[in-house]
Amino acid sequence: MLTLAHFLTLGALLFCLSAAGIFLNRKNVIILLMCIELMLLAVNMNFVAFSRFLGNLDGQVFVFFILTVAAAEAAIGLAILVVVFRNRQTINVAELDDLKG
Amino acid sequence: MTRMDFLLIAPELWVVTMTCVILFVDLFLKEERRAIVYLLAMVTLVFAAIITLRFDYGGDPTASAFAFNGSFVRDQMGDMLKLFSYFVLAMVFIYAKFFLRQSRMFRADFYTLSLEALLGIMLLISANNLVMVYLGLELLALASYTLVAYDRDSAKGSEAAMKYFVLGSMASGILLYGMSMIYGATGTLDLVAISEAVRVSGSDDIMLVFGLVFLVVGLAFKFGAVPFHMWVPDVYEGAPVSTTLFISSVPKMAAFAMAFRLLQTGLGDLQSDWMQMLSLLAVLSIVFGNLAAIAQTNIKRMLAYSTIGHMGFVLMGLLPGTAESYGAGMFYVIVYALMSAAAFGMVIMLSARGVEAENLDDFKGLNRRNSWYAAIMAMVMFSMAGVPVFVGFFAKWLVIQAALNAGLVWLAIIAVVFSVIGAFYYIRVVKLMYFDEPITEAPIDAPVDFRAAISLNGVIMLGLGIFSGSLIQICMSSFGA
Amino acid sequence: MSLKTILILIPLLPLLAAAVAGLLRNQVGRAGSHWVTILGVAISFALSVYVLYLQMYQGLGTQNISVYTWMVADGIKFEIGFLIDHLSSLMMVVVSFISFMVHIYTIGYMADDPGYQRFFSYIALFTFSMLMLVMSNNFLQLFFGWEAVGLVSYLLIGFWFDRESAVYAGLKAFLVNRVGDFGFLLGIAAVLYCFGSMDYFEVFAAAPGIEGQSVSIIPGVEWQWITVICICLFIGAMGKSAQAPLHVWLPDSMEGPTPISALIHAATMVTAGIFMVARMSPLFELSEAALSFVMLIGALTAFFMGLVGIVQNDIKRVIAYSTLSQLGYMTVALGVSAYSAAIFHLGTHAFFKALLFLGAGSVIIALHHQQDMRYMGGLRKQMPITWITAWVGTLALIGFPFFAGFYSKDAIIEAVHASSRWGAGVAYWAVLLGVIVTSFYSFRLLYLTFHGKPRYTVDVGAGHHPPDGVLQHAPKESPLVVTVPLILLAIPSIVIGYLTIDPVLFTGWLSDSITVLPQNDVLAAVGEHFHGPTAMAQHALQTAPFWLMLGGFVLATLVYMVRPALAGTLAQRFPRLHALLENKFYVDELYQKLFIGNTLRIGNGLWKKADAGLIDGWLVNGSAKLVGSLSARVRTWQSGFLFQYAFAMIIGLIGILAIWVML
Amino acid sequence: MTSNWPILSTLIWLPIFGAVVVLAAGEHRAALSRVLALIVAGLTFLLSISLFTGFDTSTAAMQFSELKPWIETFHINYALGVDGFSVPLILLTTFFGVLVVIAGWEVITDKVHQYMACFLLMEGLMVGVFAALDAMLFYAFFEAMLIPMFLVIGIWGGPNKVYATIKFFLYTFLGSVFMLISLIYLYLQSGTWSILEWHQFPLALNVQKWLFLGFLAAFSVKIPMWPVHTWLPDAHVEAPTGGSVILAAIMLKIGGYGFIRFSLPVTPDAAAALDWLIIALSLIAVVYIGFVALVQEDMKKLIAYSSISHMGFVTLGMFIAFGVFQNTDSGRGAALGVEGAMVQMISHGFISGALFLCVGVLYDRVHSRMIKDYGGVAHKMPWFAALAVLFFMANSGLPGTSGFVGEFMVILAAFQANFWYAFLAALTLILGAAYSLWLVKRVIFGKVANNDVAMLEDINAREALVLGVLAVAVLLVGLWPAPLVDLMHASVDSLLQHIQQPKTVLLGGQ
Repeated sequence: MLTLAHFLTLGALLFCLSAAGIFLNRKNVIILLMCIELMLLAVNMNFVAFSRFLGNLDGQVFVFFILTVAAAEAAIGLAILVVVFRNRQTINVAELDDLKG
Repeated sequence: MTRMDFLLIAPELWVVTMTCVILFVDLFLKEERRAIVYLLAMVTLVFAAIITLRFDYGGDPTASAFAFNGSFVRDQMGDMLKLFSYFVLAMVFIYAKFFLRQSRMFRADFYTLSLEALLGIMLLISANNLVMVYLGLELLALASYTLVAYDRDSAKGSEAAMKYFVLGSMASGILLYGMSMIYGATGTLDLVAISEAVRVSGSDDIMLVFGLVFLVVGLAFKFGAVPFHMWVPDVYEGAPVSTTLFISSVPKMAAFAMAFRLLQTGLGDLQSDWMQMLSLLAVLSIVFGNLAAIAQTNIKRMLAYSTIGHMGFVLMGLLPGTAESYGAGMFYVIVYALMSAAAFGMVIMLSARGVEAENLDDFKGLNRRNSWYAAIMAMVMFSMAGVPVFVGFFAKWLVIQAALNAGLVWLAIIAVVFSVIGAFYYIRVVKLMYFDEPITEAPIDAPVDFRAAISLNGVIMLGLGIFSGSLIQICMSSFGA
Repeated sequence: MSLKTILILIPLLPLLAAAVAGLLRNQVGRAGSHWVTILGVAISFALSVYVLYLQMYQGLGTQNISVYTWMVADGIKFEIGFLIDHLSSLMMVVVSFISFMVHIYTIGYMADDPGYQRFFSYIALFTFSMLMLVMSNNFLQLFFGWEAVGLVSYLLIGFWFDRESAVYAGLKAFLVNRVGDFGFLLGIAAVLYCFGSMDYFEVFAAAPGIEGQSVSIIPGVEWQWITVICICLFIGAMGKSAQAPLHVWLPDSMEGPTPISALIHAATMVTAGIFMVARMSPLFELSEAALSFVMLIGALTAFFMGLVGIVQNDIKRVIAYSTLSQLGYMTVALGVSAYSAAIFHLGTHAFFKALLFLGAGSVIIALHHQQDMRYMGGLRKQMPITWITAWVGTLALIGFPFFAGFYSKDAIIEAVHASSRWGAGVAYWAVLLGVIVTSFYSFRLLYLTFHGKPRYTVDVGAGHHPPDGVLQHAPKESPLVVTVPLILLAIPSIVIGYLTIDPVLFTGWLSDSITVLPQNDVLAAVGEHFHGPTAMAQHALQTAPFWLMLGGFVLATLVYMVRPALAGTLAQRFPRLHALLENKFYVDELYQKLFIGNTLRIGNGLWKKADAGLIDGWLVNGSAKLVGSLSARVRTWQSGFLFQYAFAMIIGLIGILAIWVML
Repeated sequence: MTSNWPILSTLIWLPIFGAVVVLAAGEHRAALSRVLALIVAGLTFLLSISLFTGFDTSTAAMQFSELKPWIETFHINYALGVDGFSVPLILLTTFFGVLVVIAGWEVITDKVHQYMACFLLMEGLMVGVFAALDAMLFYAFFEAMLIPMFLVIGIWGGPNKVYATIKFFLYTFLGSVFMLISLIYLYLQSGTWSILEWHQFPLALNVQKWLFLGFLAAFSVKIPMWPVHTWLPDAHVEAPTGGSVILAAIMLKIGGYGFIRFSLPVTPDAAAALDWLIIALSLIAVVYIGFVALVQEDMKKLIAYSSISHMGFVTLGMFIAFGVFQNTDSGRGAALGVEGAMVQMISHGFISGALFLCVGVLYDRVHSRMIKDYGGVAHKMPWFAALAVLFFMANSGLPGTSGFVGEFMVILAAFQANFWYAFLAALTLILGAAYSLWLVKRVIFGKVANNDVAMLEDINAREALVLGVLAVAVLLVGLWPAPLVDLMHASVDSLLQHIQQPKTVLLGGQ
C-alpha cells in the first residue's frame, strides 16, 4: 500500500535531484531549464498527493495552474536562451560570468 | 461571482484591458508616433489610480473587502501600495522614455511588459490565496525576465536575464514546495483558512515549519535578502537601466505585501518562528549589502548592494510582527521605491546618447555642470543614507523603533552601525559630484517631463521628510496602529 | 569728587592714556603719546599722594569700596573693588611715583625708537595693572592684576620683537610666571573652598575658624588647610617675585628696554609677591609651616642669587641678580613675620634699584647700547651726574648707614636674628653672608663702569655696527629727561629710610593692614632696641653687617682697583666654582633638559604615537581599512557563476532548515 | 512685533529660506548673493537680540515656546522654547552667522551663492538645535547640520579635504546613531518625545546607564572629548576659514548643550554614577591635548587641538557637580561649574572663531598655514599682530578676557570636588600659555622670515571689522560677565536641583 509518505519522499527526492542538477551542472543551460521543470513537477507531485490524501481538490487545481505557468516559463526561458546564444555563441553556464563582484 | 467582485478588481481589470489595447494600438503605429504608447501607458496609470481611489471602505482604515471566495482582498494597505506603484511606475515610464529614445529601444514592449508586471504586482498585493500569490508572482517574474533581456543585443543583458530566470524559477519552485507543505498541513490554500488551521494545530507540526522555511526562502529571494541575493547585483548591472529602474522600485512593494499576506495573514501564529528566520536574514542583508557596496565602482551595482541593505531594513520592519512594525515596513518600502526611482532616474539623466552612465566617475563634478541635478542626487543619497530631515531617515527610524519595541536591541545596534558604514558610499557619490572636477563639460539635457519628474522626485525626498506625518499616519493606520 | 571717584580715576587714567597712545598712535604722534601717558600717570600719582595724605593726616580709615559686581555665581560675589588702607596707599604712591619717573626717563631713552608710542602705551597699561593689583579688595581682582602685569611684562620684555632673544625671554618670563600662577590659582580655589568668599575681609575674618582643619591631598598625609592655602598662594609669589627655583626668568628679562627693567623688573612688579604675602598676613600668620617655607626660599634666593651677580659681565644682569637677592631678603622678612620690614625694604629698594637701573640705562645710552662692563670703565669724567647717582644707589643698596637700604636691610637682619622660627638660624647666616656678597658685586659694578681706565676706543669711522669695545662717538652725559629722574630718585634713596623707619616698622603704622600674632612679632623685639634712626646708624658700627659690608668693599677694591689682574687669576684658580656661578648653577640648563625637552618629547609622543598612531591610525583609519578589506573580500563571493549562486541559495535553505527543523 | 510672534521659528526658518533665495540668485551673481546673505544674516541677528531683551531671567521655565503637532502618530511635536542655556548659544550662533558672511566676502570667489547658502542653512539648523524641545526635532536638526558642513569642508576646503570631510561626517554620524537608539528607547518607555517630560520620567539605574552611554556617544564626538576627537584637527585644517569658525565657535557647543539638555537631566543617576568617566576624559583632554597642541606645526591644527583642550573644561564643569555635592555640605561650586562650562562655551566661541579668522587672514595672503612659513608678521601687520596677540592671550586664559572667566569658574568648582581635579585642570594655565605664546613667538614676533612675510599687507577694513568686533566681545565678557551668567542662573539652579533627586526613587519598589 502506498502511503502519503511515499509520495512525499518521491517529491522530495525529485526536488533534491533538480536542485542538485542546477548547481552541479556547469555545462549546458538547457539542463538547467530541465531541472527547473523537474522542480515544478516535484511540487506537483506533492500537491496531487496531498490533494488525494486530504480529499481536497484545491491542490489539483493548483497543479493545473503550475503546469500552465511552467509552460510559459519554459517558453520565456528558451527565448532568453536564444538571446544568450545569439550574443555569446555559447550556452555554457561556466562562461556566463561577465557580471560579478 | 458577483458585481461586487468585479468592482473590487476593477483596477486590475482596467490595467489588463489597457495592456491589450496598447498591444493592439501599437500594431498600427508608425515609428515616429510611438509616443502615443507612452501616453496611453500614462493614462492607464492615472485612471488606475482614480479607480483605485474610488473604492470606499466606509472610513475604517483596517477594513478589508474580499472577492472571489476570499482569494482576493482589498484593504487600505493594498490600495496604498498600489497607488504608490502607479506613481513610481509613472516616474519609471518618464525616465525610461528618455533612455529608450536615446538608445533606440523605444518600443511598445517596454510599456506593455511593465504594465503586465504591474498587474502581477497588483495581484500579489491583493492576493489572499496561495494560488493567487503564485500567479501574481509569476506574472511579475516572467515580465521582469523579459524586461531584463530587453536589449536583445546586449551580452550582459542576456546573461543577467538568464541568471535571473534560472534563479527566479528555482525560487518559485522552492516557494511552491513550501506552499505544498502548508497545503498538506492545513488542507487549504486560502490564507485566512490556513491561519485558522494553524491556530488549531500550533507550531508543533513539522510539516508546517518545513513549509514555512521554504516559504521564507522564496520571499527572501524576492526581496533579495542574503544569502538569496546573488541575482540582485548581476541583474541590476546587466539589465538596461530602464529595466533596473523598474525592478529596483515597484516590485519591492509587492514583495512587502506578499510577505505580509503570507506571514501575517496566513502564518501569523508562527510569528515566533519566522521572526527569528527574518532577523537572521535581515542582519545578513544589512551587513553584507552595505559592506559589498563600498567596493563597487559601477553605480548600478553599488545601488544593487544598497538595495540588499535596504531590504534588510524592510525585513527588520516585518519581523516584530506588530501593527507598528508593519506600518514601519510599509513606510520603508514605499520610501525606498521612491528613492530608488530617483537614483536611477539620475543615472539615466547622465546617460548621454544611450551610453549608460554606469561608472561612479560619471557623477564627477556634477555640481559644476548643473547644480540643481547635483542637489537632487545629493538629496537622494542623503536620504538613502538616512540623514534627517530626508525621508529615508524617517523610514529607518520607524523600523529601528519597531525592532527596539520588540526588544531586539542587538538588531537595532547592528542596523545603525552598518547604516553608518553604508553612509560612506552614499556620501562618496556626493563627494564625486561636489568635490571633484568634471570629466566632461557636456551640458545636461533632458525633455521637460523628465526634468519635472526628477525634480519632483528629488523634492519628495525632502518634502516627504519634513511632512512625513501624514504618510506615516496612513501606513500605521493601515495596520490599526 | 568723592573718594570713590578719585580711587577709580587712579587706575583708570593710565588705562585711558594707554588706550589713546596705543590705539590712536598715528593720530597723537610721538609727542602726543608721551604727553598723554605722562599726564595720566602724573595725575594718578598726585591723586595717590592725596589719598595717602588723607590716610596719614585726615584720619581716613580703612576703606573697602566696591566698584561693580563682576558676576554673581553660585551665591558667590565676584566683585571689582578697592581696599584702601596704609599698605595699599603706600604702594600706590610708590608705584605711581616710580612709574612717573620712568615715563619721563623714557622720553630720552627711547627717543630714537620706532615703537615709541607702543612703549608708552605699554608702560601706562602696566601702571594701570599694577595699581589694580595693589588696590584690590578681593582675590579675583588680585589675580586679574597679577596676570595683567605679567602680560605687560611679557610684551615689554619682548618689546624689540625682532630680537630672537628678547622674544624668547618674554615667553620664558610669562611661562615661568604661569607656573607660579598655577599655584596661585589653586590657592584662590582653596580659599573659596574653605571660606566661600573672594573678599579679603570676609576671608580674613573667617580665617581663624579653619585652624586645625586638615586635608589629605596625598592619601595618608594630612595637611593643614591653612598651610595648603598659604603655600599655594606663595607659589604665585615665587613666580612673580622671582624666588628660587622660579627665578630664571628675571635675569633674562633684561632683554627688555632699560626703563622696563627699572619699573617692572626691579621696583614694582616683582615686588607684587611680597606685597601679596604681606596683604595675606592674616592667613600666613596661622601657618608656621608655610612661613618657614617662605623664609627658607627667601634665604636661598638672597644668598645664592647674589653670588651669581659677582661673575656677570652684563651691567643690567648684575643689577638683576642683585634684585633677585634683595627680593630674597624681603621674602625672608615675610617668613619671619616681619611683614612691615619686608614692605619697608620693598619701598626703599624700589627707589634705589630704579635709580641703579636708570643709571645703568644712562650709561648704556652713552655707550650706544653696549651693556658689557668689559667694554666700559672710567666713565665718571664724562658722566658725572650718572656717576654720583650711581654711588648713591650703590651705598643705599649695600646698606651704608644713613642711606635708605641700611635701615630696611638691617631691620630684616635683626628680625631674622630675633626669630625663633624653624630654620631661622640658616636664614640668618644666609642674609648675613649676603651682605658681603652684595657689597662686593655692587662695588665691582661701580669700579668696572665708572672707575679705572676706559676699555673702549672711539673710532669715528667705525660705521653703524662697530665691534664690541669700539664707539663711533665719545660717550657724554645723558640729557635732562634722563638725569632729572636720576636725581629725583637719588634723593629718596638717601633719606627715605631715615625718615620713615620709625612709623613703618615700630609705631604700627601698617598695623591696620598687617596682622602679626603676638608670639611671632619679631619686630617688636627689634623695636625694643630702637632709639631713633640716628642711634641705629651709630649702633650699626658695632654690628656684623656693617663690617661684612666693609669687607665686601675692601675685597672689591682690592680685586678691581688695586690689582685688576686678580679677578682672572681667581677665576683660573677656582674653575669649577667660577663655572658654576658663570652658568648660574646650571638651573637654566636643568630646566631646559628636564621640562622643555621632556615636554616636547611627551607632546610629540602623544601626538605621533597615541593620537595619530593609536587612535587615528589604528582605531579610526584601521576600522575604515578593515571595512574596506572586508568589502573587497565579500565582493569576491559574488563569483558570477550561476551554479554557485544556486548553491548559495540551497545552502541558505538547508541552513535555515537545519536551524529551525533540526533544533 | 507682537509678543505672540513665533520668534524662534523666525530665527530658524528665516536663514533657511534665505539660503534658498541666495541659491536662486545663481552662480553668476556673486555680489547679489553676498548682499542677500548679509541682509538675511543681519536680520536674523537683529531679531535674535529680542530673545535677550525679552528673556525673563527669573525663571527656569521655557520661554518663547511654540508647539505644533508634527508626526502625530508618534506624538512628535514641533516644539520650541528656550531657557538660560539656549539663549546665549542662539545669540552666539546668529552673531557668528553675520561674521562668517563678512569673513567670506572677498575670500570666496568660487560658487559664492552655494557658500553663502550653506552657511545660512547651517545657521538656521543650529538655532533649531538649540531651540528644539522635542527630541526628534532636536535629532533632525542635529543631523541635518552635518550636510552643509560636509559640503563646506569638501567644496571649499584644503588639499586633503575629502578625507577630512568624510571623516567628519562618518565620525559624527556614528556617534549620533547611538543617541538615536537612546531617544527611541526613551520614547518607547515614556510615550512622548518631549525632552522636558523625559526630565521627569523615572528610569532604573541600569537603563539610565545605557541611555547615558548612547548620549555620550553622540555628544562626546561632537564636543569632542578624548579619545574621539581625531576628526576635529583634520576637519579644521582642511575647512575654509568660515567653516572652521562655525565648527569651532558653534558646532562644538552643540555637544556641550546636549550634555546639559539630555545627559544630565534625563539620566541624572547614571550621570552621577559615571561622572568619574567624564571627569577622567575631560582631564585627559585638558592635559594630554595640551601637550599635543604644543608640538603642532600647523596653526589651524594647533588651534583645533587647543579647542579640544578647552572643551575639556566644558565637560569637566558640567560633571563636577556630583563630586561637589559629595565633597561639600553646601554644594557650593556645583552651579559655578555648570555656569563656568556655559561661559567657557560662549567664550571659546568668540576666541576660537577669532583665532581661525586670524589664521584665515594670514592664509589668504601667504597660502600657508604652517608655522615655519611665518615669522615677524608684526613688522608688516602691526594691527593684525595686536589683535592676534589679544586673542592668543585670551586663548591662554588671561584675566580680563573671556577665556579666563570660564576656566576660572571651572577650576574653582573643580577644587570644591577634589584637589587633584583642580590641579590637573589648572595645568592648562601653563600648557595653554605655552602653546599659544610659542605660536605667537614663532609667527608674529621675530625677524621677517621670508619674502612672503615681507610682502604682507595689514588687515583691511573688512577684516578689521570682524576681528575688532570679536575683540570687543572677548574683552566685554572678560571684564563684565555678569549679564551673561545672570541669564542662566535660574536654569542652572533648577538643573542642579533636578539632578540631585534620584529618578530611580520614583520607580518605587522596582
